[in-house]
Amino acid sequence: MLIAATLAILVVMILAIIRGVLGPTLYDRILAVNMFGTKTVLLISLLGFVMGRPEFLDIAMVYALINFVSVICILRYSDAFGFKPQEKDS
Amino acid sequence: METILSISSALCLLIGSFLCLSGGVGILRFPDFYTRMHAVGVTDTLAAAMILIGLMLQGPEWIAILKLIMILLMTLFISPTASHALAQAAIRNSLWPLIDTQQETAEEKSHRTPS
Amino acid sequence: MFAVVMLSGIYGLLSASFFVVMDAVDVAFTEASVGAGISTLLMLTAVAMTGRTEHVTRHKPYLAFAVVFVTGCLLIYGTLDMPYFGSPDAPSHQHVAPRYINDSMQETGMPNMVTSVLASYRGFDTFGEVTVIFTAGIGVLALLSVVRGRESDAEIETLNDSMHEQYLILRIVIKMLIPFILLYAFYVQFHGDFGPGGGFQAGVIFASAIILYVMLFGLGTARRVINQSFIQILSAIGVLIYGCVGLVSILNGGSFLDYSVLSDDALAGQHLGILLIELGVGCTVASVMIIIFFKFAERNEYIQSKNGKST
Amino acid sequence: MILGLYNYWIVVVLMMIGLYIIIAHGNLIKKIVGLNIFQTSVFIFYISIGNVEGGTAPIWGEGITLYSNPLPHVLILTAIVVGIATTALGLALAVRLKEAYGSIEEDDIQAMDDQKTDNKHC
Repeated sequence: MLIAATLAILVVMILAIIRGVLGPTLYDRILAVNMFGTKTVLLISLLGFVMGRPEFLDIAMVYALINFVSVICILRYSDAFGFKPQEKDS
Repeated sequence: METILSISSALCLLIGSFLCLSGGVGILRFPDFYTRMHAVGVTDTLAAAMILIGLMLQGPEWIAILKLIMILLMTLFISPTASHALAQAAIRNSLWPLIDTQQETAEEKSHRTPS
Repeated sequence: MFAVVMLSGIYGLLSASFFVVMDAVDVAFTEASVGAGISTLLMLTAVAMTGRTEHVTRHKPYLAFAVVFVTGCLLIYGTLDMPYFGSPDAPSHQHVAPRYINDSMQETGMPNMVTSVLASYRGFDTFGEVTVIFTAGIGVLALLSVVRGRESDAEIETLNDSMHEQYLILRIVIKMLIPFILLYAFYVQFHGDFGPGGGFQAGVIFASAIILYVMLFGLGTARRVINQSFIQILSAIGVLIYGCVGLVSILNGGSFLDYSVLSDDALAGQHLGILLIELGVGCTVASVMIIIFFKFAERNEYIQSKNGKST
Repeated sequence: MILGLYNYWIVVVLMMIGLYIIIAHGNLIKKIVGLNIFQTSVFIFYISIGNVEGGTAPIWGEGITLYSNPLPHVLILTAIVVGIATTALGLALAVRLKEAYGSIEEDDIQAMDDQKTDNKHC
């Protein structure tokens, strides 16, 4: 069951990457990054259990925090930058 | 007791992975940013909670369970806040949701004609 | 350009999960906090300052492609002699690694071999790395410092109020989170002997909590909370702590960075030495990251105000 | 089996992507991104060397006999933090170049420099 959940999360991560590459607006990309981050937290905690080393949970916790920090920072900078979605971003 | 625990944990993991997958399909298939965010924001929180609870039920020692609870609390805090901030930033920078204009005008017309 | 930065953020997350699969817990820890958080953030600031458009390259990339292709082929030819992936009898596992794996528990009393190798066996290396980080901090300080007048309290207050309305929910959540992040940074710092963690990771996590604060409460408020000159002194103090531990061990009759002589009991000495060194590393890394971020943000503000005046 | 070398090939591919970005793109920030990719490929190279089949994370535990090699982990751990510090320095230089030249494209900067030296000769 652990393995199945890990595989499911891997599939979702691939979907998130596709959205991040396609994403027409900046916000789609940020959304993809955010989702990718939460999925990584889950993936790492699952891997810790699969491998039988629960020390991995520390890393998952760092991820949960850092992901939030980076999402907030990206939003602040895109705000300060006056980004308009009509512009095509390169 | 052992079997009950493992079955319930497997069930939780199953629900969690299903929710994850549906969120993943949602982020890829929905037409505009806000619906995508809806798909991700809603499923993400519950999926994470389900998977973490599923792991907790398998937890080998109390310190691991404690850490899982911390992660769970953090996810419950962070995930909705991030979604909220994202939506707020998007709407402030005038990214408007995709509205089916044709249907709306048709409805308006149908409202107007009787009067 | 924003898309590039965003994708490189995803790349950082991805490579960190790769490190987890490869059993490199400590490395994954560092990559998680650095690659996903701080580097994305710095790139973003730099992109915001330098403009987000990019010229289309005019010259043909064929030459570059040819060079890269030939180099790649040569490198792949070179890998044919390498030991197979994961084989336990590869040369890299024969040299000093068995000693670290087998004896570090007796010699240093640390369950986490990475910490004991980092701080004790290879203490000289780490000293060098810390100095490099310190130097990079000084470099950024020299390049990006802005002379600025004192801003009045009223200005800060008005900015604060307007931000308070805009980011009410975020602010409340973050106010609750920041103490946990700081506490967690300390946990990582002092738990490095037993689990994944240590000074490098703790420093970055600590800095990211401060960065989060700056993001939502504005530079002016943050400058009042965190004294800049104190942070600059702290980064030097971190390196000094490291060097002084080495000197004290010389004075006690050992060699440089030999902690066994720090206390009567060799194991206790090792523990004390590694703890102090990790503390020094943590101080330097945290304060250098904070300095770098502050300087970037100040420069950004300065450029924006200059542009505002000229237009 | 020659396929047992696949980790090195992945590293080489990543490394070459990084190198290509550094050579072919004129934008300085993009060059730094390329440098980062190159750096990460080196990290992956070291870590995959340190991996032992059937081994586990190098944290001492009851009844575990086979660990991964801790030495590459130590080297890379410090390298990551040093890497971010140097990246910050590079970005700072790019920001200052933007202020001095008004552009971070290599060609534009080169053109401006050439113009300056030409003026001096005249």
